Parts: sequence; structure tokens; C-alpha cells
Amino acid sequence: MSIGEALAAFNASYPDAGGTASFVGKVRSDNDVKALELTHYEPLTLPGMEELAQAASEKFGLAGVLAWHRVGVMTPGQPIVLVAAAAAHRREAFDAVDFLMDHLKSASWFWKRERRGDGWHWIEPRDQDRRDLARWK
Amino acid sequence: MSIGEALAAFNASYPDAGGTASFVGKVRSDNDVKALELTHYEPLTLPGMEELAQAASEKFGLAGVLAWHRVGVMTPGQPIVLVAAAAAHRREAFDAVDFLMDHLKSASWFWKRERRGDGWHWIEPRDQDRRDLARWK
Amino acid sequence: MSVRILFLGPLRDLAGQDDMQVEGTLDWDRLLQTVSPLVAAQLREERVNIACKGRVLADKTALLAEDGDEVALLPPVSGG
Amino acid sequence: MSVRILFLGPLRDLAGQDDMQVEGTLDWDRLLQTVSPLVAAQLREERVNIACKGRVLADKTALLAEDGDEVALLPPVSGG
Repeated sequence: MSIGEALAAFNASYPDAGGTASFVGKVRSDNDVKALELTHYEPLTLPGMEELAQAASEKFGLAGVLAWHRVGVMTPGQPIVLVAAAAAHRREAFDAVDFLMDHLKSASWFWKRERRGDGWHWIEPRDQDRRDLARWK
Repeated sequence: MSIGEALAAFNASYPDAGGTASFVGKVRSDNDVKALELTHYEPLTLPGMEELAQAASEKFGLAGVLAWHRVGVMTPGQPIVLVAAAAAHRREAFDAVDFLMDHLKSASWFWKRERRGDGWHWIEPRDQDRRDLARWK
Repeated sequence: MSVRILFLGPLRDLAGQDDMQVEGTLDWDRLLQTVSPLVAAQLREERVNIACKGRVLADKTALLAEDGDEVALLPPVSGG
Repeated sequence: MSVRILFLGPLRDLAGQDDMQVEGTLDWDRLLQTVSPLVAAQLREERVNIACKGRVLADKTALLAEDGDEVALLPPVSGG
């Protein structure tokens, strides 16, 4: 299922919600990035994402929530992550997507490394990512 | 073109952007709403939306921006508005979608009325919508 | 050729019509006399704007429309 | 049956392997002696977590894994 199909299906699933906000994150090609690899630890990663989606749903009173995250090797332009939130009003939908992304970026069980001209480099969350996450505490 | 197709095409148009945020607003069925009618004044509405998209693009350094708004009579569950923003990082993409929606809600040339059991009622922006808009000034 | 006055949004209901045509030069005072008292009262409110030839007037009392021009009466907006 | 130790993310590079197996009970002290000094130094850092049987330990020094258990060594995460 493509991202467009997923978003169309998600939208159609919550006709009574006033709005759906979404975000698609892709591999960027800056810093000479040739490829990105995401790894996970399934016994923690999947339950963690389910808890995160449930937390967002309760915190923002969502009608529905979608959180997809790929693992494996991806090249620039390819999608890594898709989140969507359906709510009565746009503010709750926006905030939920923001919350989900902040937690997927720096508080979910994924490890990311990128391959540049000189080999693989592990990536840690930026200070900005940590500050973004701290807003929800 | 459906919303899913539009978002898929938009995403594909900006492969180098790190992320795309989007929002779809739909007719809600609360308050006994049977239908919603949106009218516009094309000589102002379309140039106004183009200026708004340009302003968002400059303010948030976007790779691309999409702003669709329907006019006519719509029923609950049907989409009214679709906005999307592609940017290097998620924060700029989120903020641009937020900015676009706040301006489409209460600072663009549209007039909205809803039909309830007792007839048509004109809708003005909520206080919350005005406060949201004021954040950008 | 005449000046076409358009009633947008709720002003259309208040005017009971989509538009009206008037001959010759239309300025602010003549506009207020041409439309119904209810519409005129709305026009005097700050939150109601006027566009002439596709441009919103910074000062609506400076309206000066000639034959062939379109004047749009713009009540507060609500979209999305 | 043995205890399987998994090296996740950058710890895999540091360990030079995806996982290793050890026989019998594995506690915190034995874990530090079992892995390489470089990995042990990482484990002592607060930002590195340990999971046993699919649960992250609130106190990693309380690790107590038996034969058949999986112990995952979890460096700081980065997703999205």
C-alpha cells in the first residue's frame, strides 16, 4: 500500500472527524547521504509504537491514529515514516502528529545510520529533537 | 483527482524535501449539520490563495506548497480543504500547514453557511480561530 | 454598461439578491443610498470591506466606480 | 538453551557481532565481564538501556537472565 493509498484509506475510515493531519518523513540527500539504514528490536519497537499511538489517541481525543515506520536500507527521496491523526478540530490533529513525530524521532526503539561518501555514520537525535520531545513532559 | 492522489503526487514532486505535512478538513456532522455551503469571490479568492501560498513558502522556506479549497454545497464527511507543505525539516512543514489553515479559516475570501434542521445559518470564525490567526502577526 | 454591485455571503441574504446594476459613477454616499438600509448599516461597520475592480479598498469611503466596474461588498469571511 | 545477548544499533559495530550466547544465569556483573571492555563501558552509561525478555529494565544492574532468555543491549535511539 502506497502512502497516498494509506492516507486516502485513513481519511475514508473517519468520515465524521473534522480533519486529518499527517506527516511523511523522507530520506534527505544533504550531507552527501547515499543511503539510510533503520534497524529496530521488534519485541520492544512494535509494542512501543502501539503504546505511543494509544497515548496520542487519549491525550488529544483522536477519532483515529496511524503510525508507520519502515526499517531496512532506504535511499534519498524514499519515505521512512508516515503518521496521521483524525480529530474533531485541526488543533488536536496537528498536535497529535507533532507529538507522534517527536516520539518516533527520539523516544522509540529505532537506530539510524547513514552512508556518506566516507562510509556509515550512526545518527543520534539533534538537540532540537530533544527539545521538541521535552515539550510534552 | 482525489485527496490521496493529490498528496501522493505532491510527495513525489519534492523527493529532496525531508518531509511533507498535510491537513484535510471535512464537513462535520455535529450540531445537526445536514450540509455546508462555501461561496467565494473569484477575483479576490484565487489571487488571495496564491499570495497566501507564496507567503507560507517564503516564511517557512518550503520546497513546495499545496492549497486546495472547494466551493459549493458539501455534505458531512466530504472534504472542504487540503493543504500540504514540503520542507527540509518537520517543524517548518508543520508550521506552514498550521499557518495556511489559520489563514484559510479566517482570513481568506470564503463565506460559509451550514444547513441544520431549522434552515441555513452563516458561520463566522470562532474566537479560537481568531486567536490562532493572531499568532502569526 | 453600468456599475455592478455584488452582495457576497450573508449580505446576499440581507439584500435579497445576488447583485444589482446602477448607471454612472458610484461613490460611497451613493452606494449607501442605493442599497437597502440594512445593507447600508452593515457597510458602515469596520469589519465589512468593499472591493472595486478586483481590489479591496484600503479606505472604502474613497470608493469611485465607473460604468463597467464591479463593486463587491465583502462581509466577514469564514473558510476551511 | 542459553542466554542470547543482542547488540542493537551502534553497539553491534562496537561488539563486532549481532549477538552472542552464554550458558546459565547472566547478571549485571557477569554481563560486564562477558562483553568487550568497549561495550562494557557503554553499558555503564546512563543513556544505554537493557531489556530482558522483551521488557526494558528500570534498573539494569538488577539484570537476572536465565537460559532461554533474550537480553537486548539498547544504545540511544534515533528514528524518523
